[in-house]
Parts: sequence; structure tokens; C-alpha cells
Amino acid sequence: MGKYKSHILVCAGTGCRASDCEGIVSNLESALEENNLNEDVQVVRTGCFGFCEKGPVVKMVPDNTFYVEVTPDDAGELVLEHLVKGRKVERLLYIDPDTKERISDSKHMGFYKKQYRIALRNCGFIDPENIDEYIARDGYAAMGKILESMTPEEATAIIKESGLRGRGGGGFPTGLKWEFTRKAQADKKYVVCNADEGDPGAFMDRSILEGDPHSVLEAMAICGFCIGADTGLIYIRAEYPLAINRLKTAINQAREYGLIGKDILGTGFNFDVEIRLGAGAFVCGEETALIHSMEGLRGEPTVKPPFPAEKGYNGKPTNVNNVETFANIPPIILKGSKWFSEIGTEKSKGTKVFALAGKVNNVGLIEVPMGITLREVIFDIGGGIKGGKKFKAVQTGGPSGGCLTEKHLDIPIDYENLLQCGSMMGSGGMIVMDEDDCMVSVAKFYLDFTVEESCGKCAPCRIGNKRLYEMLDKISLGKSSEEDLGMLRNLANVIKDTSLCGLGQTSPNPVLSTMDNFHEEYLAHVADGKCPAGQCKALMHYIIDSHLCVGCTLCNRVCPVDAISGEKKTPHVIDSSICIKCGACLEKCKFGAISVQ
Amino acid sequence: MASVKLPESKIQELKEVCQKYDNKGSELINVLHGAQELFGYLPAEVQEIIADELNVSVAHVYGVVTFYSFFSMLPKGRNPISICMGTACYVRGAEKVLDEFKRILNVKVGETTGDGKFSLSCLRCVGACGLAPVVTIGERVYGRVSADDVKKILSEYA
Amino acid sequence: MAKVKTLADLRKMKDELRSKISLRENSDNPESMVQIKVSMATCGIASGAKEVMNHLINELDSENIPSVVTQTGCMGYCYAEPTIEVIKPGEQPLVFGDVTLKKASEIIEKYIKGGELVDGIIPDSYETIE
Amino acid sequence: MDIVKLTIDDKPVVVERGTTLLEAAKSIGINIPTLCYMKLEDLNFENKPGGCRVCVVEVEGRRNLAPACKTECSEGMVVHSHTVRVINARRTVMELILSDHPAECLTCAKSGNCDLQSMAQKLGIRELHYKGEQSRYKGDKSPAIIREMDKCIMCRRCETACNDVQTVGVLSAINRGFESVVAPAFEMDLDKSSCTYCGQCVAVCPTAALTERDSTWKVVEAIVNPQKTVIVQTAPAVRAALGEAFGMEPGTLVTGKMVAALKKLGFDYVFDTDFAADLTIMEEGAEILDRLSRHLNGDKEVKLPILTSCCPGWVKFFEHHFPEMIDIPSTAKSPQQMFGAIAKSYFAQQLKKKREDLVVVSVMPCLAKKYECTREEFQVNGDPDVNLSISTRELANLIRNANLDFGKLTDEDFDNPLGESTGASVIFGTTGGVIEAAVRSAYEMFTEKKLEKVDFMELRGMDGIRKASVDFDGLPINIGIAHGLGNARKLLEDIKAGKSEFHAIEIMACPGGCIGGGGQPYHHGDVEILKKRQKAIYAEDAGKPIRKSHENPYIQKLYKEFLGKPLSDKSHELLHTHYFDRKSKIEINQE
Repeated sequence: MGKYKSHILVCAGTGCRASDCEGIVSNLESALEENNLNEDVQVVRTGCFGFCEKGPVVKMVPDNTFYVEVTPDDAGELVLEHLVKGRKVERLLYIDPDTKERISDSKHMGFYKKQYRIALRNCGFIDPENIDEYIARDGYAAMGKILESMTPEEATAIIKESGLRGRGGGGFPTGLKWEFTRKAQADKKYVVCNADEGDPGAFMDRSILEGDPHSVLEAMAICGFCIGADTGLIYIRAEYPLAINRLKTAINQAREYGLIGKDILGTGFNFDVEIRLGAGAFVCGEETALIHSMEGLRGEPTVKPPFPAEKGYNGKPTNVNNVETFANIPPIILKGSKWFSEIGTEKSKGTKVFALAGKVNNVGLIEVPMGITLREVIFDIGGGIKGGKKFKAVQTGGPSGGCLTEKHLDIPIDYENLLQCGSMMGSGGMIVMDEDDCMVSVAKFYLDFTVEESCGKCAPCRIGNKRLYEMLDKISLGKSSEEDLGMLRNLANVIKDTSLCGLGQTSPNPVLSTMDNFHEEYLAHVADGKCPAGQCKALMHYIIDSHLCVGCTLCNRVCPVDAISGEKKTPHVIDSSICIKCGACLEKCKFGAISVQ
Repeated sequence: MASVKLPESKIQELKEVCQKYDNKGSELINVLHGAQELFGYLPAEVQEIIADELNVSVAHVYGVVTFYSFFSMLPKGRNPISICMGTACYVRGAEKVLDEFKRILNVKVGETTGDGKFSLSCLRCVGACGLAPVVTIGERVYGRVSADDVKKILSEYA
Repeated sequence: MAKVKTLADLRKMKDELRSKISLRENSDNPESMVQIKVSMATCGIASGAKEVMNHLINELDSENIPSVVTQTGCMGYCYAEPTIEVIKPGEQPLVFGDVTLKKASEIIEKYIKGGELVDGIIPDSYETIE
Repeated sequence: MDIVKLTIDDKPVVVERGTTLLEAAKSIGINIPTLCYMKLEDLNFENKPGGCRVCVVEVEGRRNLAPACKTECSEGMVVHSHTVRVINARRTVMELILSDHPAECLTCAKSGNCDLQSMAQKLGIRELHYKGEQSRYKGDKSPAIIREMDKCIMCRRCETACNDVQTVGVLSAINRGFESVVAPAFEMDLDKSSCTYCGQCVAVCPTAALTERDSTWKVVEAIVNPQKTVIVQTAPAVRAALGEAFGMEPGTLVTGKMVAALKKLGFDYVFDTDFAADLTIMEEGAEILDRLSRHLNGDKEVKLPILTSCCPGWVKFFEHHFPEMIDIPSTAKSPQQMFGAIAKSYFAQQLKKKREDLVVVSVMPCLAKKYECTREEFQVNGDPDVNLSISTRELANLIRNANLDFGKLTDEDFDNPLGESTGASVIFGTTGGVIEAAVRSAYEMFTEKKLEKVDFMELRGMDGIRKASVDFDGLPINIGIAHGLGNARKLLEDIKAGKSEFHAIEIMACPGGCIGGGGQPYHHGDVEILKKRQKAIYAEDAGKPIRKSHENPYIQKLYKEFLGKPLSDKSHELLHTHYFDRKSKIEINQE
């Protein structure tokens, strides 16, 4: 067999699969066959490229042409034009929103320019279902290196010195965590990979597992060696079928190669990995809840201490890290702690993966060095706000985080800075909001989530969050007073102060941060009965301007509740006591006579 | 107390699922996943058999089933509709889409239409945020859905 | 599949597998290595461009010369097919015409490795197709 | 010993490592308020989910407040238990809990005995700042236990009692978040479940989420009905606890006052369940001896050990969980049912009344007895042998309703013939008592020698499982005792596995036996109260002139006039029962 002269990398992440990347692959393969190129060109399904906004993405190698929004129908043209005739298919190239120029190489795209990929190093680069490609990229070399030449203490020291901190939210130093578990005395220990990514709007871990599952397996084995564990468990959401399948494939391949299992690389080190399915409970991202869930119980957290490092799964010392944390381990071992610790800020080293979403032009998965500013992320990488609207806020940290504003845009992103601004790193969700988003509604959205996901074990979280939600609802209905804002704050603070686990201890953050940063907006709701963003229906009034209305009766006819009355050819009126504020009349009016106040 | 009669062959399969996990109570969640795959949902009788096989109380099994949103005690429709309510989808209008499904199908979230054709549920982030708002029906994924599209989408399943 | 028994095995395996994806790795920064574009339109293919491309890839690989060999469309020198364009890091591109397998080896040996010019350069000003 | 030093409210304290802040504070006289927390020393009951967050304290250097019940002391800790931050947090959390609780204190069954109410009082809650939706659940009225889960505060004590202590496994937390509550599987009613009605969930419930089914008014209606002759029987453990309901020191024996009160309430005859307990010993003792001698004669069919059967919670437990062993327990009915059967036959004859004209009321420390008297096998043509069973708490309410000053009543004696009893029957009220009473009689019947020393100290105590060997004139009889169904389960598993060496085993469903029954005045987590009740029971026994059941003259008379001898046909008809396989079955669709 000759060597492939070209590779076509097709993104096969969940997002692009939803847009039928499988159809693209099969059409590409048949087009190649038709043109007798199937022995020269290899089609590779890779993990997520990150640029989900413009998916499905197809990249041609070696000339690095980056095609966006490809459909299966485009496959024939790609093969014929790009491969046979050597001409780029212009219409599928990315258009720079500023210069309006077509850019063919992803390196020159704003979305990729400021990224630095460590955890995502193999995503969109290798075929995640082929262990050979991982090995070709130094896969399992880090594990081999420590097994051959290091003691667990030495290997742990590298992680400690690198300054790597937990990427799941808390930011606890990873090396220190390993050391605690290593020092715990027990006949059995466990390594657990927390892949129960539950933040709404976050999909970092899923992308890593789909795009580079072996890096997680390798890191877990390294961790096992360091802490003295021979069993790894991956707790993964059942909602991630693709990631589960790729993990299973990866585990089988690694077992066949003997890279996990018994006597790995002839060193006598044993380590094997099993998959445990989550079942849809956000609180299971909390490590004690996760452990209970793996034990077949309700995912209710327990008070720490004892920490899992002392008493975890089945009562044995257990080290829990999240997917992204693990994905950072092999490069750190191979390139050294110094290399890693030179990236990022003083206290937050390395990079962070964010799922950039909301009202930005470029929705997608990005990896940036710590210390980058929110402005760079939102405007340079994210390509600014959709539809030319005004930036209003960015929410980081999901339901545990807060909303940051204009004034925070130039603060370097790291664990401490985000915390100080009233938000948190969280697992990496980053939702951008524009002038149309009402901050009370945003806080309400997150509280709605927390109320549904609270496990119910402790009173402040079970009842307190419900009350927080109800109070926010009252505000959005214009039924609150300024006095209530003080009570809202007290309740939020007490929930933070008294809740049993991280979920409740952080759930008031969306409320507190919006209250701090958008005090005026809250005041407008409670004092003036107005929603400045025009989102809170109850505070809106539809009015017909009698000067502009010609009495065409169109509005009358579309109104679902007969709230509009008036004689033909005379100005109509809306009875606001009946109006349900559906907006149908506004859409229908051809004379601009209807407005919202 | 049984209201649903289970076919014997399925019970045998269910017991095999339990055996696959060594009938260990600590494997309850894996077993429930297997059972739900087998039956499409987890009726009371299935939970009783599992409790018996794993030697845990039925109350415990039920406590676990009701804790996790992935498990359902209601049979799903032939075309299960899931609307992503992740933040990205939410800010891009998922709620309006949901309302439209509710209105047209005349069911609440978690319910199945009378003819068993559709069931409606919400889920948290399928991870296709670039396509927000996202709706899945069975294996199919619909991206950038607006309320106006709902009728058309449903008509595909006529 | 065979088990990987030692770290040395793993390293050996990696070296062997490397070439499978070196294409992708190299494509990330082609400026730092030898870039060769082979004209592969109908006329090129008819005159043996495909074989030349295979040959170039294999030779460069066995010589361990970091390189990117891509195909490109018709360069407009149909009279001199197969044509290839060679860009050495930091140097101006050169186009060679009538590249046979033997010629290809010569280009590698003399121009790419040795820096000597070889016959067959098409000197005219031209535009490559981007 | 590994010790740690810390300061709590500026006071230094030294404790053993592993001590919680709550315990450490208590050791220096600081009582941090708790709500969900409950620990019953010696009874294997410990509930500290850390869920209510009322016990939070401030620990210097910690970001948030720490639950004192769950936080272990560590070296150098500086703790403040009542700063403004702490008090505000406690009050706010309490307000939250109350905001999801029906404010029905005036009419609530638990009013005055409610931990939630007293905590609200203690924290000085006068207003609820956070009102909103309240969780609503379907009500559930079983024959014995009422579940009104709107009042549940998710302390999880019932779950601990039902699962960890009793291993009955009927209750579990279900749902999640605001919707979460404790319930049986599928939220089925208790009477559809394998609930034993032991009532231990009721005994520990801080609110009225779990209470007994109240029958007091039905009792009053019976008393005022001129057509009915109303007979009351009182269980041994009632007299050792009833006084607590009237502010008396736990362990005060109030037998005479109780009898006086019952008479004043208008019962036509005030009898003693103890009489029936003596009868039970006659029948059960005879059964033990029968099985034992057959066993000694090499009969391979005979089942040993024999298990006592006087506890209805225990009976229902083995019917559900060990149906394959339903032929092992004694077939003797419980004293309550023996009493009912005799009252409605022998005593009815004496009164020359039809059984339907008699109403038999029992006063029991127990909730399972309410269920027991509804069992069909204890009815004749739809007329139950025991019509109504009320708990000690309900009797206390009846006495209060009748405006009787209990403490000042003059002692009175039980009526005859069913009011005479021995010391042996009194100790039925505590763990170990039934078997001790049985041994006292069986020894004399078996050896035909007089038993000089009637106190078998080796059978007494509070350990969950106890073992003793009693010398029957050279023949060692191995006795096992378990109280609490979790302990019973262990002994049963041994029997099932063929590992049991016992000849006879006494089992009581409730920790401590009947003194710790689900119908007794609430102990609010103080296990000392149970110990004092136990002491009182043994004191009553020691003070009795007759201490062996078979020496009870009225029992002897009953056999002579009516039953013949133990295990006679008449006895079998009236005093013995049979058991049912209650394991839940799943219908299978045969293909």
C-alpha cells in the first residue's frame, strides 16, 4: 500500500455529527473512489475542531485548507476541485467578518490565532478511534517515561511543580491532591475521572473524550502509578453516547496493546479502566455525590472532610480529577513542569478550555492561555457580538458562576481574578450576552436550573434556592419592592454560607453577581416597574399609536386573546388587562403603529 | 400489585443484565441503564425484579430512579422529542420552541401524547451549541430550530 | 494486535507510525520545511505526475527530509508536464518541468540537499494557483 | 490516646481525635442546637446527614459555616457557636424550613412534642420572611401509621430507622430538590408495602409527618355506647412510660394510677395484658418443650430454634423477608390477641354476653398492634377479637381530655379474673423478658424441679444481640435474644445458613423491646429514658409475689375451667395462629 498523499480531516464531534458529517464522510469516500484517489487520500474522522459555529468543518492536509459549513452535497466538488484540479472551493472558505476576505488557512482565522492548545492538542488532529495515531503523537510516551524512570514521588512532584490546578471548577492544585491520595494508607485505591459535565452550555470534557480519549486513559494510568491505584473509573454522562463509544473503543485498543491492564510495558504496573454511567444529575459533578452515584446510590453529597483522598469510592482513598485536568497531564510529563508553568499567570498555570456560546459570532470550543482577557476571548476569538449588538455581560462558571460586565473585560482570566469579580472559573462555560438580555431573567434561568438540580439533602439549597427563584420571579413580574432586594441578598448569602456542598455554596452567585453588577437593572424592575432589556413580559405594555393606526384590523385578527378592539378604519386599542404580550400584533402591523413600552 | 405484565423472556433478559453486573447492589445504576434500554422505561415491576436480584429494597431502587432525570417510569413515545435547554440554546430561544411543541402536541414536559406517537422532554446541553437551539427526535438532530419550524418538523412524522 | 511489551517497543512503534500523521503535523507549519507542489490536473496525471508525486514522497521520507508534498492544479505548463514547484525554507519558489522519476531524484539530491541548481527550471514569471 | 486541643467560644477544650464539634461543645456545657441530628447510643441509631444546617458554627479560617454535628475537631481550631453571622444563618435556615411546612401547630398531633416547633421557639422565629410554594404530597393512612409528608423536613431519621436499624427497607428519599421527600417505593401506601408497622419511624420523626392512626375518639364512642361492654387491657411496657406524658421522671411506675384513670374514663373492666402474657408463656413454653423433647428424641423433622411470636412487627417482618421460614416461629398468638380471644369467649360466657356486645380495647406501647388486631385470622365473623388498639400516647391524651389530674390519682387494682399477673409477664415489656419468663416456667416443667433463682441476669441488658446458655438440669439450653429488626435479621440469616446453635430465640422488633415501642411517649433522642423504663419493668417484676407464669392462680383456673391444658384443641383454636408468605410477587406474562 502506498502512502496517503493527502488527508481529509472531517470533524466528527457531536455538533458536526448533528449536521450530518457522516454523510460528508461517505460522500467524500465515494467521490474519491470515482476519481481513483482512494489510495492516495485518507478520510479521517477527528474530534471537535472547536469552531462549532461554522460546522461541519473539513480540513485538507497537507495544504491546510479549512472548509466550513460543508454539506454532504459539497463532497463531490471538494474532491474534484480541490484534489483533482488543485483549486480551492472558494465558496466554502471562511469569510473574515471584519475584512470580508476569504481565509483558507485556519491559522489566519481570528478564532484560532490566540488559541494555545494543550488539552485539545489532538482534537481535530487525529482519528480518536485509532490508537496508532495517538501513539504517533507521543501517545503513552509520558506513561512509559514515568514507569521506566521515575518513582511515584518524582512523578507527582512534576505535576505539583507544574502548578496545574483542577479544571473542573474548584481549582485545587492537582499535584497536591495526588499527594494526599498517595499518602493515604489502604490496600486499594482508585483513580476517578469526572466526566459528568453538567453545566448547561459547556462541552469541553465531551470534546476531549470524543477527540482524544487516549490522553485521558494515559493520564489516569499515570495518576494510578503516582497514587498507588490499579483501578480507574470514568464517570460519564449517559447523555454523551458518542464519547462513551469512543472511550470504550479506546479502552479496548489500549488493552489489546497492553498499554492498560496487567504488567504494563513489562514494568509490573497494573492499571485498568472501567466506565460508569451517570444518569442525569448535575450534583454528581460534586465528587462525593459522584462517588455515591458510582456506588449505586442517590447522588447526594456528604460533608467533607473526610475527603475522597482519605475515604472515597467503597471507602477507599480515591483521587477524582476532571477530564480536562487529565488531558493536561501527558504533555506536562513529557515537556516538563517548567514548560507548563511558564504559560499562564502567577497562580494559574497553563491553558483553559472554554465553551464559548451565546450572542457571539463564533460559538465554539477554545483553549486559551490563562491570563488572556475576556475582551480577547469575546472579540478576537469570538468575533464580537452577533448582529452588531452591544456587549452587555459574560457569564462564566455556569450555575456556580456570575455575570461579568464591560468593566471586567480587561482583567486577565485566572482562578483568583474571576473569584474576586464574583464569578468563578467553573468548568469553562462562557456565555456572552447582549443588550437584549435581562439580567434578572438570566439569574432566574440559572436558579431554575439549580432548583431542578438540587439534590434536596440540605435545607438551604433545597428550600432556599426555591425561594430565591420565587423572589426573582416576583421581581420579573414587577411585584417586588426595594426592600425585597435586601432580603434577596441576605438569603443568597446564607445559602452560600450554610449549604452542604459546592452546588449550594455557589448557586447564589448568578444572583449576587447580577445584583452587584447590574444594580440599576434590578432597581428598574422593582422601583420603576420596567425591564430595560425588554425581556420581562409582565413589565411590557403593547400600545397602539392612534396617529399611526389606520384601522386595517389586521392586529385585531391575529390577536389570540381578542385583546384588540376598534372599528374598521378607526384607530384600534389594546386592552392591557387581556393582552398576553405575545407580540403577534407587533409583527403584523404594517404601519409601525404598535410599540412596546 | 402488578399492573403491567412483563413477558417472561424479557424478565430473563433483565436477570441477565443483573448477572452481568454480578447482582451487586453497587451496580444499581448500570443495571437500571441496562433495564431502561431493554424496556424503554422502568415500570414498577422492573424495579421490583431488580431490587430482588440485587438484594436491595425496592424503595431504594425507586429512590435512585427518581433521583436521576435520565430514568423514566413512563413509556416514551415512538418518537421521543428532546429539547435542549442548555444555556446556549436558552439564550437563542429554546423556550419558545418548547412552548410551541407543548402547544401543538398538547402535552407537558415528561408526558407522552395519547396516541403514543410523541413524548416530550427537556435535556441539558447536547453539546451542539453551534446549532442552538437544538431539538432531537429519536436519533435525528434538528439545529437552529425556531418556533415556526415546529409544525413542519412534526409533519415529517405524520 | 500485538502487545506493546516495553517502552522501547512503544518508541519503535511510534517512530514507525509517525509517518502516518507527519503529513498533518508538517502541514501546520510548512514554511519551515521543503514544500513541493505537484501539478496534478488531467495533463499532469496523464504524463505521470502521480508516480512522480509518490516517488517524491517516498524519497524525501527515506532521506528524512522534512517536507510537504501537495498536489495542485494545472500550472499552465502543459508542454512540460509533469511540473513541480519546490519551495525551500526561506527561498524563492522554483518550478521544474518534465519531471521524470529520475529527474525527481536528481532534484532531491542536488537542489534540495545540495543547493545546486538543476536543469529544467521554468524561469518565466508565473503565478501559482493558490 | 490521640487528642486535639481547640477553643469553642473562647473556652479551651481537649477531646479525643474524631470527636465532633457538637460533642466537644457539649462536653464544656455549650449546647449547640440541632434538628436533623439524632443519636441513640447503644441502639445502633445514628442520623447525622448534616442536612438541616441548624447546627452551623463559625470556624476561623473557613470560608463558610460548618455543621457542628458532622465536623470533626482538629488541632488549634477556633470555633464560635453564636456570632451574629451564625445566628442569622440559623434563623434564616429555620425560616426556610418553616416556609415549607404547614403552619398548623394549633391542631397538629405533634404540637407540644414537635422538635421543629421547639426549635423555632428556641431560635425566636416570629416572622417568616421567605414565603413561597409549599411542597405537597399525597396522604397515606395505614391501619397503624399516618404519613402526612407535607410536614416532612427531610431530616432522614425515619429512613435511618427503617433501613439502617430495622433493615425493613420500606422508606427511601425519593425525587430530588424541592420535590424530595421520604416515601415507600412508587409512593405506594404503607399498607401495600412490606412495612412492619414497628413505628420506629414515628418514634424518631421530629414533626407530625409520621404519626400513629389515632383511635381515641372511637374508644370514647364505645364507652358511651350503652349496648357495649367495654373491656380494656394494658400492655406491660405502658405502665413504665405513661407517667412521662404527665411530666413524671422517666422510669416512674404508674400501674395503679393508670388503672384508676382507665376506670374513671369509664371502661367497664380494666384488665391486664400481663394476664395474657402468662397465658402466652403456658402455650409457648409448652411448645418449646414439645419441640425440644422431640428433638432430643431424634426427630429430624422438628424445627429448632423456636422463635417467639408475641411481637406483631416481627411477625410481619419474617412474613415479608423470610417467608421460607414461617414454620419456625412459635404458633402462639401475641398476648394482645390471646387476651382478645379469651375475653370474647371465656369471659363473655361468664358475663353471659354475646361476643359482639363486647368491645375489647388494648393500650399498647406499640403501633403494630393496631395493625395486628385488623388481621383477618384474628376475627370471628368479621368481629375482631381486639376491636381497638391505642398507644400509650393516645391513652395519655384520653386522660388529658377527660381532665383527670393523673399525678394525683389514687392507685387502684386491676379487675379480675383477667387482671391478675405474675412478675414473669411484666418483663414482657423489655428485651429479654419474654424468654426469661419462658425459661422460668419451662425449667420447672422440663426438670420438674423448683427454680430457686428466678433472675436470669445473663438474659438482660441492652446489647442488640445477646446469647446465653441456661442449664436445664444438666442440659444446656442455648438462648438467643435480638431486639431491633436489623439484629433479628442477622440471627435469621444464621438460621437460614444452618449456622444457628440456638434452641430458642426471643425477638422484639423495637430497640429495647416494648419499652422502646413506636407508641410510647417520645424520647427525643434520649436513650437514657429507655434504660430507666427497663429498670422500672424489672423493679415491678421483683416486687411481685408470684414471678412464674404457671403459678398464676387465674391461669390455672382458666385451664381447669375452659382450656384443659396447653396445646389442647381448645388452646389451638383460640390461642394459636398461622403465618403467611407475604413476599411480593410479580405477575409474569407466559408467552
